[in-house]
Amino acid sequence: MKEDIRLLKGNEAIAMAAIRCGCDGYFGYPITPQSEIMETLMAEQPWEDTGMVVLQAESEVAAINMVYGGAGCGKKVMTSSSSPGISLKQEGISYIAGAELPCLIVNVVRGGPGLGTIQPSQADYFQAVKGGGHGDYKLIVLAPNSVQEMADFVDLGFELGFKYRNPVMILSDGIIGQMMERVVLPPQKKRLTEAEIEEKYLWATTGKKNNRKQNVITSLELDSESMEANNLRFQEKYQVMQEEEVRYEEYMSDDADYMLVAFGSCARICHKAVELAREQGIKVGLLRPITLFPFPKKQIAELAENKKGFLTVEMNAGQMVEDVRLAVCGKKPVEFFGRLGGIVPTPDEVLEALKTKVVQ
Amino acid sequence: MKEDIRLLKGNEAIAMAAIRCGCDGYFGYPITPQSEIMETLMAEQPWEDTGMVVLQAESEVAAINMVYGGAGCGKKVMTSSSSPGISLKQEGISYIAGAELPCLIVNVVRGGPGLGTIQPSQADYFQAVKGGGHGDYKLIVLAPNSVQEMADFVDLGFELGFKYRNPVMILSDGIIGQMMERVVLPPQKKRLTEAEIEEKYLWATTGKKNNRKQNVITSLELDSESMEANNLRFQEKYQVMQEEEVRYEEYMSDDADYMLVAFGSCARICHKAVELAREQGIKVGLLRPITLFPFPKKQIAELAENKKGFLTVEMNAGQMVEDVRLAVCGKKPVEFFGRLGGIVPTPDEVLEALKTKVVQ
Amino acid sequence: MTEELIIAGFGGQGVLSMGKILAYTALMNEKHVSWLPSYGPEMRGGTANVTVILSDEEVSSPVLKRFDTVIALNQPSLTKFEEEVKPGGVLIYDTNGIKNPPSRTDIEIYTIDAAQKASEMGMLKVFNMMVLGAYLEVKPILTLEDVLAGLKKSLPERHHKLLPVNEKALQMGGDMITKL
Amino acid sequence: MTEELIIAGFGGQGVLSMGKILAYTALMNEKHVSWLPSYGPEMRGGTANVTVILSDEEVSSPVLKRFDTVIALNQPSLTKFEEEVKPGGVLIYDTNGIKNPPSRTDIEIYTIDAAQKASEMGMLKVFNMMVLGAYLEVKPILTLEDVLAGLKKSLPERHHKLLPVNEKALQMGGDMITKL
Amino acid sequence: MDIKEIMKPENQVKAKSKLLTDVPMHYCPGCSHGVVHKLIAEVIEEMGIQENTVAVSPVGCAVFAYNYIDIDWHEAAHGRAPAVATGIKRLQPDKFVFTYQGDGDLAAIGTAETIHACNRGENFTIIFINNGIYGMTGGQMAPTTLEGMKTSTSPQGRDVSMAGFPLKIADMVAPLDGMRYVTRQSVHTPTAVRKAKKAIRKAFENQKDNKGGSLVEIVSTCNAGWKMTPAKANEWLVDNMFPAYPIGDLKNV
Amino acid sequence: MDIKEIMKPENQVKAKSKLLTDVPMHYCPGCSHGVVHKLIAEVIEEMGIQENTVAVSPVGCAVFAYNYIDIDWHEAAHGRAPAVATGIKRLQPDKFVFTYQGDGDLAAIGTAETIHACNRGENFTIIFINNGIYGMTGGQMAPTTLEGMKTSTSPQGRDVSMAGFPLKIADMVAPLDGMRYVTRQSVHTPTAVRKAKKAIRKAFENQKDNKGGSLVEIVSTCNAGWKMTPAKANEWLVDNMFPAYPIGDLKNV
Amino acid sequence: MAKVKGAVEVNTEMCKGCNLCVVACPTGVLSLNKNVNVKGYNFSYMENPEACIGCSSCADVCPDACITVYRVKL
Amino acid sequence: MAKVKGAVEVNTEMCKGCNLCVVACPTGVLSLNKNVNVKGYNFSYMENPEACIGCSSCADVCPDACITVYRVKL
Ligand SMILES: Cc1ncc(C[n+]2csc(CCOP(=O)(O)OP(=O)(O)O)c2C)c(N)n1
Ligand SMILES: Cc1ncc(C[n+]2csc(CCOP(=O)(O)OP(=O)(O)O)c2C)c(N)n1
Ligand code: SF4
Ligand code: SF4
Ligand code: SF4
Ligand code: SF4
Ligand code: SF4
Ligand code: SF4
Ligand SMILES: [Mg+2]
Ligand SMILES: [Mg+2]
Repeated sequence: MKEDIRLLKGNEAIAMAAIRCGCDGYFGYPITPQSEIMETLMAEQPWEDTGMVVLQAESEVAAINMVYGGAGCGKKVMTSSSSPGISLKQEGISYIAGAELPCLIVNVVRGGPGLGTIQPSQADYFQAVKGGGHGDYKLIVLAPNSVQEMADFVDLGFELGFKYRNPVMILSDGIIGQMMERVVLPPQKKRLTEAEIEEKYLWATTGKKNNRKQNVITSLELDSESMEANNLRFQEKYQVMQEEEVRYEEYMSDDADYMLVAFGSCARICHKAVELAREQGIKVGLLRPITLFPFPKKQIAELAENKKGFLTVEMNAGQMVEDVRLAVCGKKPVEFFGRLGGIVPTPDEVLEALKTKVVQ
Repeated sequence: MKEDIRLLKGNEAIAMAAIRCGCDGYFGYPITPQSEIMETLMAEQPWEDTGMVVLQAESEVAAINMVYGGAGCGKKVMTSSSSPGISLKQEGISYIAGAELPCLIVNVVRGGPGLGTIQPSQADYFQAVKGGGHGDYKLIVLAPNSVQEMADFVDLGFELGFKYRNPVMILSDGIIGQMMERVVLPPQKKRLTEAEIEEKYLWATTGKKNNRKQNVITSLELDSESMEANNLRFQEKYQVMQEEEVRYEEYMSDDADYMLVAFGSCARICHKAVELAREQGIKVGLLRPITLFPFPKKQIAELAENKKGFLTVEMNAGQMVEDVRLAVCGKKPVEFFGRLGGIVPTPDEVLEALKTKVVQ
Repeated sequence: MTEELIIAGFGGQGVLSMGKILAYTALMNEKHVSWLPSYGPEMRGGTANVTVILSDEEVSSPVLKRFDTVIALNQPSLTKFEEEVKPGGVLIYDTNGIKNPPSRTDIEIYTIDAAQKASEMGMLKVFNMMVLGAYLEVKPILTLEDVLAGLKKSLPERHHKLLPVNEKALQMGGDMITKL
Repeated sequence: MTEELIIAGFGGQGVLSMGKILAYTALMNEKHVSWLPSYGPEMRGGTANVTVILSDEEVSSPVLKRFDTVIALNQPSLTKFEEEVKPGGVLIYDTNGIKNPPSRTDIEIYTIDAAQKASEMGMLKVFNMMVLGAYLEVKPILTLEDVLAGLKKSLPERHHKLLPVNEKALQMGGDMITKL
Repeated sequence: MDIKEIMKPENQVKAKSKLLTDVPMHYCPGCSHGVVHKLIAEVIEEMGIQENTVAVSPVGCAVFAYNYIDIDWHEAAHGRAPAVATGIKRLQPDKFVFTYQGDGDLAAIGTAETIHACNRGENFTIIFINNGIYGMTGGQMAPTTLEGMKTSTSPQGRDVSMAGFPLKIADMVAPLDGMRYVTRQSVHTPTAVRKAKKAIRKAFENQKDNKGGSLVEIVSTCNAGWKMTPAKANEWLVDNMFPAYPIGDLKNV
Repeated sequence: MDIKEIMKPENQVKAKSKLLTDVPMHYCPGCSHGVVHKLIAEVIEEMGIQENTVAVSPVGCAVFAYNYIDIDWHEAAHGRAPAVATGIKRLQPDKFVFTYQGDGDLAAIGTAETIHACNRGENFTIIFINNGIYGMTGGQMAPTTLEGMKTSTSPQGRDVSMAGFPLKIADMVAPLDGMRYVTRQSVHTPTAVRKAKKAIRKAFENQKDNKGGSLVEIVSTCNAGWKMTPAKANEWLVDNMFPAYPIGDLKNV
Repeated sequence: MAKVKGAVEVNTEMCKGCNLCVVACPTGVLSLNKNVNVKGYNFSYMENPEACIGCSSCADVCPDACITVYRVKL
Repeated sequence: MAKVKGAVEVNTEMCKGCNLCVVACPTGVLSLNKNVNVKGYNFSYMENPEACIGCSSCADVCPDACITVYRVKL
């Protein structure tokens, strides 16, 4: 079969990939810089074709709760927004995690706090990985660094979501969302039928039939012992993710003295910075966490054994750097370089920071 | 003057203290286990007396935005809720931080995630200190461990809030909110007059007069350079807080070999655990962070020099322990003991954990 | 002196307010106190309990799993809390509706028949004061006078007419208690 | 080969779609590309720019501060981006409305008068194709044929009637460019 | 005739619906919630749609409804049931979907979700228990609390100049084009109960006919929150709630 | 008579309000927002209440309103202006407070805040710019988008069976007891502009008289979002928006 | 004389003694028992069984679905 | 002949050439200029100044408050 190659924005790629991976429903609310996701879906009219539902909700709060509803039925459902809208979804996200439902949430991050700016940022790292909502829960967080990954992580996200019955977040930013690149779109998958859902997802609320027990989607448990048991089960699940689902990419790290650590668009910039540094004879490598949770802590801990130092580069005031420090655990210096408020660091700046902060 | 001694629930103490510290307005929405805050205010009818406004909002989202409005006018305003309701406020909180407004937010934490349980929990630590909302911002987070501190931290919270033009959170839990203890209520302070506000808070939207420039309460800045400058200013402010506002309490730490670290109600339990341990000849002390942000990292780092190990005890799956580990920075083992889902650890359990996990 | 106590019963039995009067009176007598209810979604019925600590020292943990005294006012409470009495501690229970009496032998066990009595005498509203009276008979940490003074201070003036019946209930409770 | 380019002008000048055609054509010719617009709150007017990278290698950073080529279609863009041309790089600008021409001497500077011409000839809609033609004259990374083929593939059938005028514009642009 | 003879299976004219589980309901004695649960179970049983029904109960006293009616359920966040139901119904359009919401839920925090689901004419049923109070959290003021009514957050009685007016949300949504059936019923007498059941049935039938939105408001009591006996609460309901929330159809097209 | 002679200060009959700053507005050419800003500035100037006015502009095209009208402002989160204004007005009851909200803001995400502020009869003014679209974010469908109208999220035209019906929120809030004045105006002709100004003035006067809530809906154009010239947009407004949103008072008591 | 005769069976363990059936019965059949069930409620019972007409009113209003109604045409 | 005479002054740098004043003018005074201002807009100007009656219609509809109106009674 011929590959379906396109030149697409990251946001468009998400929409196209959603249709093709057999997504059942999208519920969203416009906000820059991600409105193209819903706009592309509306233009593509997948309801005519695959039967996918696309609905503009009255708010982000409504959208995430529509997702909760759809997810409980065993459907592949998703929503997308950008920072302020994602903040509004925190209660709903905590419910989805607490009810152990799979779903996909896309955050095309812009600069905050507050209304902030519509320019790109990575300042929602903490919110995504530490839990912006209440209670002890974790999202699986995927950080794409290209339009291709925007497309690929839709399918991956649903796969992981259903595997663990856990919400998955694609943590992107204005750059990846707005830039166009070559992307190979996946072939069209069929949406699951009701019968298939009933067979695969015994917990789905498809109507109590075939003498099964009623299915209840809930995060409520007033008996403290049972509630603790639930929570411990979640924690075990997160532990399994930590062991089995860590994804990351290394670049020129084998012979490196120093390591850059960066995710998403920042990793692209650091990639170039590595090239520049190598031209100047500085032996630096790059570790790009692809899953922000589970975080590649083991890998970083191992690197800490034989590297001289780390520079974490983020488009924020220093968030992932805490996880890097926790992984390095004092063995080597871990420095930070960041730009804020919608400003994107350039490869030269990164190189400069590397030289002044880390290289001895 | 005679002291005004009462037997009050933590929630009631907050309400009484709010009236007495000259709070101008409270906006809230009922949720267990903190509804007594608004109920007490409604019963006390402070509007007849001090003129304080008390309004039951249509939702938590509305309440935090009413707070945003009142705070912009230079008023002492507050809201309170419990976990799910606090999640809903995250967008608003990020706006308040971004617009640099003082206000007081009380979270009487219950167990999550989702609807969870109404029993006490500390699982909103991350949300409170890492930023549950979007963007790089920090709340000043106060963790009371007694009814007296519930009362005291209202005034302290407003003081810090106005000093730094920053939202302040009291991170309490169902135990402290629901328990009754002796509390000495502060004397009644006067609310500020409009003239006083105009003099003290040049930024307040009291109407553009006296030839001053218009005052605009906003977190919006589309120019990236200016937005970065704003963000850097916030970061500096947080740095100053880190240097000047750390509050903590030590108990029997001088000669201790091991340290417990715990906040809020958990610190009460650990206090007893220290007593039990000492009876058994185990030399253990307790560090209780009172400000969770700014976190007493220097103090813990210093303790790390001459203690043998740490046990962080929380009513969650391990959140503050990350900050303890960041402070200890690999110098000594930092272990964790927690109970989840509304279960409160007993002093005996803590002692047991100390013996098995930390004591060599 | 430190007394660690739990009072448990049905929602409508005045468990929480009994604990509160005790705590308040102790507070007035310069003791340190803590009062911690178990709370649930508020609907009528259901069980309720309250942990009260009275002490000359500051109270550290308000949450306990072992008690000096357990007061159980119905069967579920008795069943649940019997095992939480410290060895040598005190268990007081109301006999009304009790089908499985306690079986421990390492503690002091007392019974009262207050529910029955209160219902007979139309004094259901002060049932909890009977129980309090009984408790203070066993553990005279506070005097009945102190309690009455505390009640007087905590009740609004218009309810002071209720003081005599409370006093009576306290006394009756003291007379009613039986050691097993 | 790697070409790092920024195109900047007013919102209505077709800056983004010019970059898109370039990127699309390069993609069809097996190059790696990235196209990154500066975006703002969407309202008519205002300035717009797009960074396009065409390369035989994978594109690492899509965000740049130094460019091989800057195409500036109004005064603010010229002023802002002149300094971001790499030494030895290319600056192309439309002379229409330019009051402060560029002053650098370490770069190659070209002008076109496309805006004026397009307006005169009623070809405002293909103004951006003129500029593209001019650019390809200086940097023949892609042939006009490639661009036309790209256009053809990206335009829906019903718009294919517009291909001739686009071709004309591309050619005119190529003829129009002048080296300073 | 001897009672034993009467009590034979063939003489049975009324019994607990098979869809009601044996779990004792946690409601206060005499609470309207129980009656409405019963009616819903009966309607689903009579329509034979247990296998095709998915329900949504948000937090409120009825948060545990799933323990009592033996169908598939979603427990929803406070106020968001109409959004959750939208997700369910859009993705499973052949299911019968209903929400079961209190007045705090539907008319306060969930106002936007309620109005927009109604405006979109989502083809599901909203059962709206209007008891004029937040039952679950201990009797706070709801948007539907009557003027002068005492609650734990209006201990001096609702002062409309400060707290606003009792919100008649059924009146607000009835004119929306998406709505086909909006009715106000009660369950305080046997006759009322039977009418309420008919209304619920009609709302469910509408779904079958793909008609669009239906909302059945049940003007209810919360005797615990109102601090009255159940019987007294029913009287108070008639005297005070009905004038503000008159019983009857607001729309039926 | 020579033009220079006419253009003397003493002959000036209309000039830019002193409350309008010199900052060029970022709006698209011909946008209704500018006209309404001007009217508000004039009313505040004429009433002499610049020193006592605090305004709230949520995100939407008018998010930068504070750059143009020289009074104290709060920029509010999307949809929350009525809550923000409630905070301001309750704590500074002697100030004139108004919100300036778009249709996406007020009728979608902010539905609950709008309805409850109106229901409480908050004594401030809501200026509601109904242009049937989300202008700021690039022309997506709003709750007030007309049936069949094309937007970037309804590229085939609004399909009411999927997206619901144009929401007439002024009609919804007018019956609320808290509301004293609800009116629908436009600014597409000089006469309309003058009427709209009177309406705004009345709404502000109501605050002085402590009357309660006022809402002035301005049925507006968004020529950029509608993809028309400004003049054409005005025509389209008359032909299409007015039938759905008829001009006139809905309530004035 | 009535042409129908009825009887009801109350699930005494589920009954919460709310008294609504007692109020609803048109013929005064029901009453609350002086004894309580395990949950402590004074459950409902037929005090005047002969008056029962099997009209189901009691069952209709019972919130806890405790009442089963039987009726025979005489 | 008109009893009033008017004139308008357009702030050409603020004008965005939206044309609304041109449409609103009852006497056809205004027109968009062929030249553009610094922002690239064809600003409005009095093409037929003598027809102006100073009615302010143009100023009323101008979104950018660019128009100052003068009027004299003759
Ligand atoms: C976000 C959030 N806010 C508040 C609550 C607390 N809460 C639970 S139910 C409820 C209101 C219950 O009232 P209503 O909806 O009228 O139902 P009822 O109990 O009266 O049947 C509230 C405020 C919550 N669970 N979640
Ligand atoms: C929570 C949140 N959601 C979404 C947005 C994005 N957003 C900004 S303005 C807007 C709608 C603008 O439309 P409207 O209120 O009608 O105002 P207009 O621009 O048409 O004047 C949206 C969706 C946001 N800033 N915040
Ligand atoms: S509190 Fe009210 S609504 Fe809730 S169960 Fe009790 S009576 Fe029913
Ligand atoms: S997008 Fe529409 S509403 Fe916004 S400024 Fe332009 S014309 Fe006005
Ligand atoms: S069936 Fe009718 S008559 Fe018989 S007990 Fe019930 S209500 Fe009374
Ligand atoms: S109505 Fe039901 S619960 Fe109430 S008393 Fe009668 S049988 Fe018992
Ligand atoms: S004042 Fe009247 S006549 Fe003169 S230009 Fe303006 S609209 Fe025309
Ligand atoms: S209405 Fe104003 S902005 Fe528009 S053309 Fe006329 S003067 Fe210019
Ligand atoms: Mg209710
Ligand atoms: Mg709009």
